[in-house]
Amino acid sequence: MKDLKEKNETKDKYAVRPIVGEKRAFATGNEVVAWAALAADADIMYGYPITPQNEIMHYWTRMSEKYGRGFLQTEDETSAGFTTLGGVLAGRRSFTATSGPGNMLMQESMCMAEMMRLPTVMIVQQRGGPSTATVIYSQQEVNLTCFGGNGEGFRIVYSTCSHQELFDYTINAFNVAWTHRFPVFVLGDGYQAKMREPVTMYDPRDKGITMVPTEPYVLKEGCAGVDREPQQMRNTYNTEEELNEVVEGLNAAYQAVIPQVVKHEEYACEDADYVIVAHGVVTRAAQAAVEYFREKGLKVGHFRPVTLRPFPGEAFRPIADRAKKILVAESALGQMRRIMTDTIYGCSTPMVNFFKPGEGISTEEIIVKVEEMMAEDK
Amino acid sequence: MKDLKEKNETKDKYAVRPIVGEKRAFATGNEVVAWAALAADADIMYGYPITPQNEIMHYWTRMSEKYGRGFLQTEDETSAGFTTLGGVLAGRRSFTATSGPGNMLMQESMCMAEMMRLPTVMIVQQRGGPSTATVIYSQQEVNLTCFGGNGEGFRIVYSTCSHQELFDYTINAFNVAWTHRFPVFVLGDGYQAKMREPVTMYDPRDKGITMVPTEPYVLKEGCAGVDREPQQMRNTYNTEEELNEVVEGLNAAYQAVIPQVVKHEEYACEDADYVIVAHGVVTRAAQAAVEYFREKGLKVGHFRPVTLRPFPGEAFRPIADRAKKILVAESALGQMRRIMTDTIYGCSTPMVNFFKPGEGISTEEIIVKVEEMMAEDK
Amino acid sequence: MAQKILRIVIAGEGGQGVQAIANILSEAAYNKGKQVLYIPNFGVEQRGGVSIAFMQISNGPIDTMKFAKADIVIALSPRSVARTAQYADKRTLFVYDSSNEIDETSLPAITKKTMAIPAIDIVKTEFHPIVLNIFVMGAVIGVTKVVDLEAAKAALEDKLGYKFAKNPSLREMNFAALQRGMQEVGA
Amino acid sequence: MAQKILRIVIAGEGGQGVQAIANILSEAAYNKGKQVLYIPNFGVEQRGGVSIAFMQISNGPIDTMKFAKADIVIALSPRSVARTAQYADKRTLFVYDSSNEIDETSLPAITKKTMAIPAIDIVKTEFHPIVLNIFVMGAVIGVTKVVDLEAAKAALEDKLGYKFAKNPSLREMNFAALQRGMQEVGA
Amino acid sequence: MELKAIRTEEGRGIFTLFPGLCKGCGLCMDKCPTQTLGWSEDLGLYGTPVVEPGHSNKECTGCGICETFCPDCAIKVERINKNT
Amino acid sequence: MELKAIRTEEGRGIFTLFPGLCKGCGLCMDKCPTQTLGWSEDLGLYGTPVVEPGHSNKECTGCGICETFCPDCAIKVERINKNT
Amino acid sequence: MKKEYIVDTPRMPVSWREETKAHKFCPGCGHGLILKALGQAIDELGIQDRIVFVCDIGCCLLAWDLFNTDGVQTHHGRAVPVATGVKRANPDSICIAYMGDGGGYAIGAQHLVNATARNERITVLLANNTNYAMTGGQMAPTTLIGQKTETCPYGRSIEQHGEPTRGPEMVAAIAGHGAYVARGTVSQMNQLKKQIKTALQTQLDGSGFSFVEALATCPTNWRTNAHETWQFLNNNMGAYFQTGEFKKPEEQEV
Amino acid sequence: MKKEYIVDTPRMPVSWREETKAHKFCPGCGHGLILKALGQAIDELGIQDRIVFVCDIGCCLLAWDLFNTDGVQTHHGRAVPVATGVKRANPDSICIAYMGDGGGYAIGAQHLVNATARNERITVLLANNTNYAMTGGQMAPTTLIGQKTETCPYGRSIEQHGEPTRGPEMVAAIAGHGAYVARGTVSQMNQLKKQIKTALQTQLDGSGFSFVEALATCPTNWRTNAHETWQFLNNNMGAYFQTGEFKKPEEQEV
Ligand SMILES: Cc1ncc(C[n+]2csc(CCOP(=O)(O)OP(=O)(O)O)c2C)c(N)n1
Ligand SMILES: Cc1ncc(C[n+]2csc(CCOP(=O)(O)OP(=O)(O)O)c2C)c(N)n1
Ligand code: SF4
Ligand code: SF4
Ligand code: SF4
Ligand code: SF4
Ligand code: SF4
Ligand code: SF4
Ligand SMILES: [Mg+2]
Ligand SMILES: [Mg+2]
Repeated sequence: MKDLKEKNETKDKYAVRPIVGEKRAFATGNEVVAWAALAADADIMYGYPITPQNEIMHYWTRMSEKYGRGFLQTEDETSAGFTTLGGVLAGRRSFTATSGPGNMLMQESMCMAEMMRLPTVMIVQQRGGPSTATVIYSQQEVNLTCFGGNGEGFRIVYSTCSHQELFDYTINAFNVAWTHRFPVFVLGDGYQAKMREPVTMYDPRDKGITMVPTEPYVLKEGCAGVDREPQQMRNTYNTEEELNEVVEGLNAAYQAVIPQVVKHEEYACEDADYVIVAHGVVTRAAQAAVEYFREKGLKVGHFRPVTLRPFPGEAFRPIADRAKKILVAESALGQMRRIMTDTIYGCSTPMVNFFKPGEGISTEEIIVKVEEMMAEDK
Repeated sequence: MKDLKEKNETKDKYAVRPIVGEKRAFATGNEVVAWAALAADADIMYGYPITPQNEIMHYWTRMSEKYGRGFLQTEDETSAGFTTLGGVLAGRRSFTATSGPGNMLMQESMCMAEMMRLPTVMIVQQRGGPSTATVIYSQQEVNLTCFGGNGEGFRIVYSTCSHQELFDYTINAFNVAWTHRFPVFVLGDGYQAKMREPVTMYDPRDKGITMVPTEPYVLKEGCAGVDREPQQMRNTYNTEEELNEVVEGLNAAYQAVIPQVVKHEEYACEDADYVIVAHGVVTRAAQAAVEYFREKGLKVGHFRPVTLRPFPGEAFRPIADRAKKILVAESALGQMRRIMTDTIYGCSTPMVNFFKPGEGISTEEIIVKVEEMMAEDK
Repeated sequence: MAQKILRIVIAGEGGQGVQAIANILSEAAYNKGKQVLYIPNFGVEQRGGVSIAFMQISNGPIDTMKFAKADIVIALSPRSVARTAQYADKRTLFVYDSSNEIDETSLPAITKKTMAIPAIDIVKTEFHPIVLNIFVMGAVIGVTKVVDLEAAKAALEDKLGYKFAKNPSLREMNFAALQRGMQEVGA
Repeated sequence: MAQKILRIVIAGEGGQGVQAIANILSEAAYNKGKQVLYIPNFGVEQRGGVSIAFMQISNGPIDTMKFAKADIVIALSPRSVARTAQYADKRTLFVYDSSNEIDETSLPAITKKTMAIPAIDIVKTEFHPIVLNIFVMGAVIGVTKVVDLEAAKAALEDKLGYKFAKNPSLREMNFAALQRGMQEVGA
Repeated sequence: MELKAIRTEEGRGIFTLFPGLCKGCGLCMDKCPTQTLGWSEDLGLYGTPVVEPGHSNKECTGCGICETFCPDCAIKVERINKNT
Repeated sequence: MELKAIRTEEGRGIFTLFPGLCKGCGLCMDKCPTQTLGWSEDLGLYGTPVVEPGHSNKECTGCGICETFCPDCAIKVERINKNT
Repeated sequence: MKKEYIVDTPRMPVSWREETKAHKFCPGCGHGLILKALGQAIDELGIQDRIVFVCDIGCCLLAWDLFNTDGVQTHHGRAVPVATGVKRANPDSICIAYMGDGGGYAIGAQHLVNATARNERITVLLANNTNYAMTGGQMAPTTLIGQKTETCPYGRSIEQHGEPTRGPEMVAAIAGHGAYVARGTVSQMNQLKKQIKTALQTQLDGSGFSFVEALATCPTNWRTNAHETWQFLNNNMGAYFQTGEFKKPEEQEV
Repeated sequence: MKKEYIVDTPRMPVSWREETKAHKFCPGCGHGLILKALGQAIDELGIQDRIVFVCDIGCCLLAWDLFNTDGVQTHHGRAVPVATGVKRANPDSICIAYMGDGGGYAIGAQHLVNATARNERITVLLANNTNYAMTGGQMAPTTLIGQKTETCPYGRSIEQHGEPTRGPEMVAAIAGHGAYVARGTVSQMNQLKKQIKTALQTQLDGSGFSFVEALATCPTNWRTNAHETWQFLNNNMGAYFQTGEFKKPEEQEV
């Protein structure tokens, strides 16, 4: 606490740079996230333990001391979410991380963040569901993370597939959040959290990335009510009309942000007859499958949404339309599919599901599925 | 408590019938729900106050005393949800009711109910969202109620449009729950909760409806481990494979239930060029609009999903395909639409959105929208 | 839409008994075999705020929960006038209490008819403040004709009978206020 | 898929140091410029359960997080054998510790080769139980050749150097156990 | 902030009441030790009567208790120093 | 439930240990007042040594403390009544 | 008796925001009195420029624009974590979590006891009006035995509902060194203001967590007139809930 | 010294489920000892056929099939409401919520204090092992000052994290008439068993809520050998957490 305070009083807040130049490392995903948050000049983490995200907190507590950052372990995820909002209100780059049941509990605060446009950053390492289920892996938190609680999903969700992306998108999350003032989520999973693979870490400044400056919502310069209007924020409204106006306003702002943040990747989609759609780590298997088929001269492509919310439907639509068949591969029962099909409504290319809720998907399995699709067409 | 115990020991549990024969009434929707739960021989309600569902609890507490039912006001909705599971585990027809932020908090327990197939019944009176928003009305809890937390939405959600339906579907909810052992939700809204309109209440037995008998999950006959295997339930698994098997099992069971519960209504859809899709109270405006157009000889129809989960996509598909245009009217930003479009994937009839998040939709507004659509086609 | 729906808004300060009128009235109409839909306004900041009742009465089904414009608006305080002006348009009969000073600009610009009745004053001088709502109910019945005097009396008897039993003079005063209300609007 | 990926499973009882081997080994491979992906198994009931390390080593990108069948399985206890038999098929080299009594039926039916090494016994008699995992690491290197002896030594030095510094005889024993492990599998 | 006010002098108190703030709750009245407070002809924020001194045979002492217990700061009391 | 067991008699105690239950935590050993418990050659559930009496110059008294503090019920002690 | 119609300036706490007055509470509401005491305490300490006023959901939300200070209105039960989050990120701020008995002792109890345990340097001010007022008068953890509410229409019973929660006593049981815990009442405005001031001073000093429960009136849900309101507050509530200081910063741990 | 290899029947509580033994806890885990005491208490009271054993998430979940009684494993922190729900619906059941210090004092604290306040006729048995064991040893509300965990790697500090939560003391501060509140330790197995038995008897009598905290070992996360394990339990924990009975059913309210 004292550290954080002192740090805030220093002119160059981050005199000690956690990473200088490029740093190659062989690390777990959780470690990578902690380093990324440090590199992004994150000020404070609030959190509650849950597997498989624990080590983010473990690394952060070890390093935060050295680099003058804050940390608070709260009594539950509800509190972790709301304290994170508090950190943002105070104008700090604040973040939290969770998974599964904790993700459910954090939606309450994230809905408030949507309503008040608080730039929270939250890392989700998906585990199996529903309920406590497993601590391992799934893609079953897509709906929850994209649409959360009793609202309309005014948020940005990046689904990562590697440690490099965990690093890049965690840094990016703070900038997107503080630029657009919507909650931003980095959606990983238990595999990414726990596995070790190579990654290149860096100081964003060395890459020409400027961290978007933060700004307090409360206690700006001057005395409230004397030098300036008091900053009073609320999330409760009296009439339907009043609320509708607020929600429509949020929606307009959100729609305006979409083109600036929506993101996808295409792998040999131009002429693809068979298109595999997959996100997160499953994209790696899909990419490998495409390589396999292309080597054989078969026109298989892969479309990968990077942002699940907003979903890159516009980019996908022409690809989907020209394909003969689409394969949707998810470690969930079609949670991404539901978001996707709505954004390409009208497309009539046959779509085949390959859903493995709570379990990993391998290249081989995708190859078999695509081969089945091809066989049907013969 | 004593009452409940005594009641359980009586042979004819419900010697005192709350309703005899048919009873016409002019009541609020909350009152109607409380009566329906009584008529359905519900044993115990667990709840936490939140507008606009409070009066369900108010009526229930007044009447439960007289009819020997139980009531517990818990410390929050998390607890209301989990105590409801406790009631179900004990083999009682247990229910709860909530709205908005409370609905978010109850998803944690509802996910456990999905995992363990506990026949909970929950009434949701939707209010404005996101966040605390308003206490009034919306259709913004559709995604939350249909898909809940970190799972796959193994649940049944009825969207009602009138007091009569609130009564009918509340009774039905207990039977569907105890037949199929999935959580069942009756999705109303603040209007329905607070307004007064005529309704006919009845004892289900007088209508030939048998209440599906309940059964304890724990403390069945005999001594655990002596006379019988102990009943030990869990929601946590060790490996992906184990979980995947469980989830696939749940999914298979759920898919088998779908044809038995999925429900919709059609209004002049057979030859309709313009089809309005709406659920909940908005269906009333849609029905009136259809009447208006049909009187003018215009081919306008209305498709109403009664179950939002499972969504009656199969029934809708041919209607959607033959229509010239579809209008989706929701007091939300397309939450129903997203569920719907996925179930009719491949349909390419142009679809027009009429979304009013958090605000009511009138017949006149729908008429104007349809007329605009018609004008475009000329 | 097939059937004409009568749409009524009644607004007043908390304590003026607006919801009680609406309750009794809508129940009376219901007992007469009408379709009735009544929604009280409810918001977080109702504490000390204006209380509004939205009523719809019809012979056929009622399709819309809330409406943009009413056939009749009755506003019992200056704040209620300001708050309900939005529900008036060219088909609306707008009735307001003129006992208090009203900011003329807060009245709706366009109505079918705007009618000022000194309800509070009449009730204060002729009866007792507690029957203000009954007087207003009379006025509402007078302009809407949704139920007749006898039905209204029966509804009152139903709701307040237990009070009347204890104090029969209360019955007289209520019925008198009811009729006076009807009379005030020319019924 | 373009590049052949070597897939290794190592399993043992908690305390046998399985994750430590996997950590050191994968780091050594990584330092040699390989692509490496290592996931420890983790479940709720890992308390007192079998600990498993899943490793993939390749010259190209690694596309799949978890795999169905491994090229090499090394199981250090009877329970580990039973638990990991599922990862073996006709391309798998299945190595297990034969110091304990093994239920033959728990061994995988089909493998490329099944190899029994009395690891615990060797380590107990020739060294000290604490270097079991280093011995096993030697065996793994022996069969996989993902790194050479020097790289493995360097990795050990890197991880345990601070201990070796305090007690140089420890270094000797570790290196010896490492070589003995390699030798045991015929490398 | 200047508001319409009703200023009454009674006994040792100058009693100022702001009708735009008074909600007519009566809390002040019940607390007044001399019971001099009563309902006025003037109406407050919600059209309910406001309070005023002069309703008792005991006079206002300017003690300020009513001011203290008004939740809406609708009362301001100054004591008149009568040099007694 | 019948399980494989190792039965040792020492001093006034009949010490029965169930290797299929013993996890080798050593809690019993540390609690034994005579310190007679030590690691055995036999292996327990996780391949770790189990405990046995006979590792002290004081003999087992049959007090049963070790049994009490075994979290896994891997020990059963009967006292030998030597009629002294 | 001289009576004049004039214009004058009411005597409100300087830290109150004049433009939003009259405030939104019902006639005779205890929230108004508590926040008057809070306003005076802020004025006397001269800390208006450092205040972050976090209000919970409950009638307390009606105070979201009551002060001339920065503030945030949060979710039901969550004022404590929001205040905690702000304070941890900006230790110079003076964070006040303002909440009801439902928000503090029921849905937010885990936050209250853990903020206490961690000795968060915030001030929690809690209005105990023995019911859930905002939602129309349901039973609260503090509802008195025999008291009728919408969800205990036949009166709270010890057998069914247990005894009313004594919040400050619970908090004091685990409060750390340097913390301040008290209970006041709106019928003792001076004592209440002093308690609130001590609580804020505790935060200013950085000595520990501070908590003041204020017994408050709710004539609307109690359905009481002014006289009965004071009676219920002083006699019924007063008999069960003891006012005073339960823990002071200077006290040593026992 | 005579040594034989035989087959024999171990001496487990009758209410333990033999088929699932050895249980799933680590070597030397205090959970095993607490549940042995619980099993003995159930045996002695002869109530196996009425038990509903609700376990929380935390290492306690590993006990989901430990007993030969019916049971449910629920979510982290939610054992208390599940047990409450069962009990309210079936007052003949004997409901035990078994949980850790994280589940009870952190994420489930609102349930614990409100079940206490409502005097729910259930028994809560809580293992205090000063850390979040299941998730790999993070700081818990009970972590001792100076104790290192994964989330306070430099040791818990009073300044940053406050003092360790004294649960039974907190619960006793608001426990109602007829309730039972105690703290035991696995190093005093007889006392612990007696406390658990009294707690269950309290439930059997329907007299009130019952709560027993048991100081428990966690050698895995403490990274201690057997000797250090007992040392830490008895000396470090024992110095801060006082064992004994904090409230007994027969006591009158003070
Ligand atoms: C999660 C959630 N549950 C329930 C509610 C509804 N709710 C709003 S205020 C309130 C109770 C307020 O009572 P209290 O905290 O005592 O404050 P008071 O209104 O009495 O001052 C409740 C239950 C809500 N807004 N959010
Ligand atoms: C909502 C939620 N948050 C977090 C977790 C992760 N989690 C599982 S057990 C546990 C802590 C357990 O600690 P404690 O209750 O003390 O039990 P112990 O394992 O120490 O016996 C946590 C945080 C979870 N399962 N659910
Ligand atoms: S100042 Fe004192 S005496 Fe005068 S009116 Fe107020 S309370 Fe009564
Ligand atoms: S206390 Fe204040 S608001 Fe209430 S009646 Fe007196 S002056 Fe008016
Ligand atoms: S019975 Fe007593 S003396 Fe014998 S081994 Fe056990 S603890 Fe030691
Ligand atoms: S306490 Fe039990 S498990 Fe531990 S070493 Fe002794 S006998 Fe084995
Ligand atoms: S309902 Fe009660 S607490 Fe709420 S504003 Fe009115 S008087 Fe105050
Ligand atoms: S981690 Fe600790 S609490 Fe959990 S089972 Fe192992 S020793 Fe017991
Ligand atoms: Mg309250
Ligand atoms: Mg613990």
